[in-house]
Amino acid sequence: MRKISFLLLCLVLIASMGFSYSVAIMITGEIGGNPIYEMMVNGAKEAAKEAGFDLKVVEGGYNTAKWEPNVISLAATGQYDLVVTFTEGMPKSVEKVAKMFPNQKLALLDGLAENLPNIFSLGFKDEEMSYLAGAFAGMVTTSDMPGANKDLKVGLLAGDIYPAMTDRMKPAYENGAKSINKDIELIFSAAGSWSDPNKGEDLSEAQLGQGVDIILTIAGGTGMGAIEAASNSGNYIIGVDSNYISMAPETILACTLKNADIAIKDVLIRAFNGNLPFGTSERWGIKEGAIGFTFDDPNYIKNVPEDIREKMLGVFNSLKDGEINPSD
Amino acid sequence: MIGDFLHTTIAMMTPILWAALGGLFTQLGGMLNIGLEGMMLVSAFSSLYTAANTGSLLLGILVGISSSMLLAAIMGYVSLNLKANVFVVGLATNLFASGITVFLSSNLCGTKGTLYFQNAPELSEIKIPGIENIPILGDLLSGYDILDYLVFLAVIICFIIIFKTPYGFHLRSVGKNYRASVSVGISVYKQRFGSFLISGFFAGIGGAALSLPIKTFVGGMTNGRGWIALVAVILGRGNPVGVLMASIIFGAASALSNLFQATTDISPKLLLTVPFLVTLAIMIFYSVKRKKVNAQ
Amino acid sequence: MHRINGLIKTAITIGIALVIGIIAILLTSSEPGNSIKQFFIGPFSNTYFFGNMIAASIPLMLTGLAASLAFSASAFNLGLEGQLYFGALVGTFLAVKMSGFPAILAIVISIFASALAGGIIAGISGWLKAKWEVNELISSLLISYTLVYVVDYFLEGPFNDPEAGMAASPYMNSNFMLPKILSPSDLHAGVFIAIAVIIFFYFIYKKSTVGYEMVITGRNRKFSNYSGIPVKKVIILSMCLSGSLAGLAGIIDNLGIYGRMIRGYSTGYGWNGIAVALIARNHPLLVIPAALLFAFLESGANVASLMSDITPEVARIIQSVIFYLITAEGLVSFIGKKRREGIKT
Amino acid sequence: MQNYILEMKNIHKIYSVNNVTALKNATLKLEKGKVHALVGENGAGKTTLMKILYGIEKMDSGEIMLRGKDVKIDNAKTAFELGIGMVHQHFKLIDDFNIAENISLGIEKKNKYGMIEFKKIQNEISDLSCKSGLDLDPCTKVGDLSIGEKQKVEILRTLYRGAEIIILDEPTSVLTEQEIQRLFNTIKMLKNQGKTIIFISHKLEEVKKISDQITVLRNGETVFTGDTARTNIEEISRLMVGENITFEKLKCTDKKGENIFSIDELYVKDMEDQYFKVKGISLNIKAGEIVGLAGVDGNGQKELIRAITGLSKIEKGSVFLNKKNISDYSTRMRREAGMSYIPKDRVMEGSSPESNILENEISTKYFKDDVSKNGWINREKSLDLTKFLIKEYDIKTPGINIMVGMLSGGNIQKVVISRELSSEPELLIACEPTWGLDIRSQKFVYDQLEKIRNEGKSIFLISGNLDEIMYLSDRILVIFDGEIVKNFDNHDDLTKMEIGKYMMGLHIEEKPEKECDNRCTESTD
Repeated sequence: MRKISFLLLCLVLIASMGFSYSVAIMITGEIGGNPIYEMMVNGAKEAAKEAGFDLKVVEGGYNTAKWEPNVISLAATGQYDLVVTFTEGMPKSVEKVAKMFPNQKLALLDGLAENLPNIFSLGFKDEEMSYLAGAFAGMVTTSDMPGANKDLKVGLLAGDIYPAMTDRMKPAYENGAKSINKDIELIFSAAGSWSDPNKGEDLSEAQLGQGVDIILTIAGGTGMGAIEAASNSGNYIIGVDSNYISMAPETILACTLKNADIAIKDVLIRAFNGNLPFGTSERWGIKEGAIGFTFDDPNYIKNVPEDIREKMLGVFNSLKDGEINPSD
Repeated sequence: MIGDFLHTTIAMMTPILWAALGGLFTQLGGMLNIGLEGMMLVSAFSSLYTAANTGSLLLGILVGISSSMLLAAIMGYVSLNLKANVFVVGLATNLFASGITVFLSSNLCGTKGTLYFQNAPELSEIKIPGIENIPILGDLLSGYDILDYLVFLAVIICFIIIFKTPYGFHLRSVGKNYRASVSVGISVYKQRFGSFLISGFFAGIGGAALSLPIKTFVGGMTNGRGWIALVAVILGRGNPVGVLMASIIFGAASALSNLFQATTDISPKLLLTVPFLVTLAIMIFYSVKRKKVNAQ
Repeated sequence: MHRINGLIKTAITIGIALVIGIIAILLTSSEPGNSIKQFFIGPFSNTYFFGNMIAASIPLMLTGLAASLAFSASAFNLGLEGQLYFGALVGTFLAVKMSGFPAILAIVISIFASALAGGIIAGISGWLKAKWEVNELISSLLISYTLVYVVDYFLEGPFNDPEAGMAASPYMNSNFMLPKILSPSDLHAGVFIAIAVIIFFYFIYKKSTVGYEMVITGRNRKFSNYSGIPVKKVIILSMCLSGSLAGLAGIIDNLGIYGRMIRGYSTGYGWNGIAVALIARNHPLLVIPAALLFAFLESGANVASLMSDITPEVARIIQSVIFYLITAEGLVSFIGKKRREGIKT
Repeated sequence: MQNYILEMKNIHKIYSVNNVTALKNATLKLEKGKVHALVGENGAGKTTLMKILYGIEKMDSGEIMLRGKDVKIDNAKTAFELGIGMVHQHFKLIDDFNIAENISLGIEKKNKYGMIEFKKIQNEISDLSCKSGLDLDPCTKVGDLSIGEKQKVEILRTLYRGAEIIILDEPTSVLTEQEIQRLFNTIKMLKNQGKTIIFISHKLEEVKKISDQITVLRNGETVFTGDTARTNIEEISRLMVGENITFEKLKCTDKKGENIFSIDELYVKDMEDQYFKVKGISLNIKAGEIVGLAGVDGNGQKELIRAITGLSKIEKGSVFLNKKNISDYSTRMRREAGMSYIPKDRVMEGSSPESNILENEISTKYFKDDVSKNGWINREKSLDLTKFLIKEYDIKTPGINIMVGMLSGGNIQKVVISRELSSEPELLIACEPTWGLDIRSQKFVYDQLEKIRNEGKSIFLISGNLDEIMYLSDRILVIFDGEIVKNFDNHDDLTKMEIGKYMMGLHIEEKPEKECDNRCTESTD
């Protein structure tokens, strides 16, 4: 009974809304310490500016368990035409909310939900990103670049351990590296925190001490320490998500890009225009322009030997055309 | 490998040791300083921000120390003058620090995210000529930044302050038996407030030692180091040398855990428990031994 | 008379702390009116937020009681966080594995297993203290840190639900969930369990021989020894009870709200429980209002960040300002003194 | 007009906490170089008056004149700058610090770098300790000292701080006969050096012996001041309490029964578990017998009692109660077997000051059927018991819910004794049962002990007060260096000096006077 009256209240609220379109974004975490969310928010802001809709950004905090109630709360207000949230941990929550509030439109990015009529979801092909990084790492560690050594070891520094990391990103990175030389060994470390650069530095130093010469950092703020460690020892880093080579051009050789800003902007504009296909999901990778690589970066061109750059372009195109399956 | 291990141990422990030296003073005055974490965090931000904008490391460190001491003074004022529970005030300090640093970061630097100041002056590593190339010893003694070296001097200075100067003497007396201290005209308030300020001073350097060498600030980057410092304080039993030993134990265990991450297939998560388990084991070992020695 | 005076004093102190919190909002918000409204009235504005607030207070009541129980026997249990988290893992694991069991049985077993697990963990610190004089404050803290990682390990690997997409356990049978109150909010029947437990322990504390032993030992250990009270057993027991309550606090959210265990869901329950106990001045019954106050501040911050321009960091600043002053016994007399001085000059 | 070094006139003080008038019109006038006794019952206001003089308490009205000048003393620091030093009844010493550190705390000598010169301080203190006859090694940790030695440290501290007026708050209440003799020598020496001494006591014989002048306080009022030589004990005693109280030596009874309690070759180590403090003690106590244990503090009494009561481990030997070997029993089991114990420290060990009277009264029997059932304490039964004990033992309290710490010393002791006796023990161990009590309370304790002895119970009395031991005991054992060195029957012609000889170990060999050399042998830290 209460439930029904509550929903009625929501309906009344929706009915009383003005005409302006409004979107709420519930960030699964905090903007601080997570560059991908910063990109997402920027993309959303651009879309809001171009299309002219209201945008509300809510930071869900680091307590994973509080994210779902936040989405429910946003839906319950009935003030928003679309509620957006992120990550592969949220499909169940989004589905639950969609069932609780059948009139609330929901979008999930960076994760795939069941195709309920009021959900649109968009996932990224993270494995393509990791595979690219793995292939690049393999080429560097087998090269005669000044920071590369004879040990066939590449590193991966993760902020924490989560299914997408263990199930897709880590294996794809390893596959990428092994596609260059199957004897390449992966050394994996996890800091247990996305915001502890000092721990990142110590872990990276331990990896470098074991003969690793290039590290992929998927570790948020923690990864900053890896850059410092690698630059002190003259070794290399691969960045993820956005291009921050300029931070340490000698050390960060390349970044794999996840154009989350483009994706969210596209989704929001489509939703505003009324042509976002709710009830479906999409999966974006290199082909869709969501995954990229810093081929054009002048420092990349300057610091990475031409043969590696050419080979990388080949790998990139093969992935794009589906000739390579990064997952095996 | 041994060299790397020793080097990491020292580099790892110094920020903790700085903060622990701070916590030692409040402990001697009879109070548990839960706010070390917050003091470190505030200083990590303010020292780096200042250093990056003025180009002066010294100024950065000084501002870091000042901000941490300001927080310590608030803690002292609220707990001593307003008689609030020092534990709750400590938790408030940590909460405040985690909020204010991100708030300032977003207002001053336009981002709540990772702050990296490429052009900030670097707290660079000092290579000691001659020693630098000796195996193991070179790793152990050379190649740290100035704050790493200074912390050992600080241990000695703290030792002198605590055991040789009237201030330390009075502070210890307050911690042991404040009624007796009052009866000879010692002000408990002044001693304790002073210990908060000193606490802030050292925790401030600890915070700067986190952010300056990597020119990076991330919200919450202290990640529990203030708590570990507190553990070191209690294990150190009121003596800076004891605090040093406790910090070394923790540093070595952490270095070991990092090494295992790079050399074994054991789950990284389980390896993260190594520093805590080792510290616990050593603590139990000493307690048992103490009891056994007494029993003989 | 003294007690009533104390309560009024506490109420005034909390009032002042809240006013200063409002000032903090005025300084940081661009729409202060709305922010203040959302922060302080938001949790009461509809049954959903209200229910969530009460739901958030449930584990705090239990951890607050856990902390106050240990403190009153002068055993410093700083490991609530780990005891709670580990207890929850054990209880959730059993609940998931007992899928075919009758609901009542499964719930009871799962609750008892959690309490037992938390109790054993805390009991280790108590035992180390009694046997070897190992500082229980540090040992419980270190064990707690260790357990958090160990539990995370299980949630990421051996006890992970591959479909969850995050570090979380599989769901338990939905029949095992405690009945909801004020749906769709999180509020569940666990609130009655928590209050019943608090009242039960209040009686234990006030009326039982065990409670008497703990109180007397907490006040004067030498006297207890002299009187023949088994002090070592009391210390171990009080740590055990404290840990069991933490374990109970851990499982109650999983049975009441999530239906599974999510990594990090309990972050801060342990520390906040200690704060709750201190605000309640270790009185078992006062733990209830103290936990509600705490939950109010948490959900106020949450509502404000949903409904106004208060961001998480600003919410933390406001909360911290209130925490600074919430136990400030000298605040009332300080203000009073200032006023008297003002009249004089 | 006479020339006084110090005058306290018309001092008024009301404690706001409980609205008790502590002092009204109290007056005290001191002449330089004299020993001035301040006497009165417990609660007469002696300590309050002295706290006001020492700046720890504030007076409501009145004036203090030092050397003819008005002074305002609002903290201890001012007091000591004015040359007033106080030796508190409860010592204000830090156990973890050594003697030199305790004495110099707050007035450290610094070198030009601001460092404390502990070496110099130690030398000064050992010089001073030789000069003043208070021989102490400045490097000893205070926690390791006996009570008598701690008191010396306190006196030495006032001297080191240059005190001209020294307040001794009930200094003899904690000392043995020999130690009292030494204290009196010290006092005389200080007097000869021109110091003015305020000697607080309620033991009139001592007052008569040591003081030049006397002031009597009753209920916060000065009722008499005059030269000691012109007074007599009876008169002062009447002024103090309004009636005569005297003690007579207990008559031995013939109703001695069987051995109730015996110890066989007992060995016990010290608290740090390092060396033996009790070295093969055997003794037995019959039903209806009071056995007194005399000895200088620190000769193993503490360890013996702790081992008997189950608070410390027995290394070797056995303890029997009612023919049962109770050596392995816990404290509770021993109490169950019929043992009761009045400890020396009634505030920290014998009671829980933060708990109310009821909670204190039931601490040894809360688990018994008298007050609880199935683990739940029966409020009514325990209330009845407490009310009964309050009445029976005449405990003066505003109510049952009063914290025991708020009661006077004598009433706290009554709480302890009532609890211990109400369990109807076969054996009562009584340690310094009248420590710091006034005459009236002392009399009460003696009456209680006599009563239960006459009921056929055994009492083991441990006291540093030889008078007490001689008043009460049927037999007197002397402990020296962890051994029982003598067993006296308490004849009428037994003298204190005779017992004292054994207490000091002089029966073994005549030791030469110890030479005064207290230079530190080890450094601090």
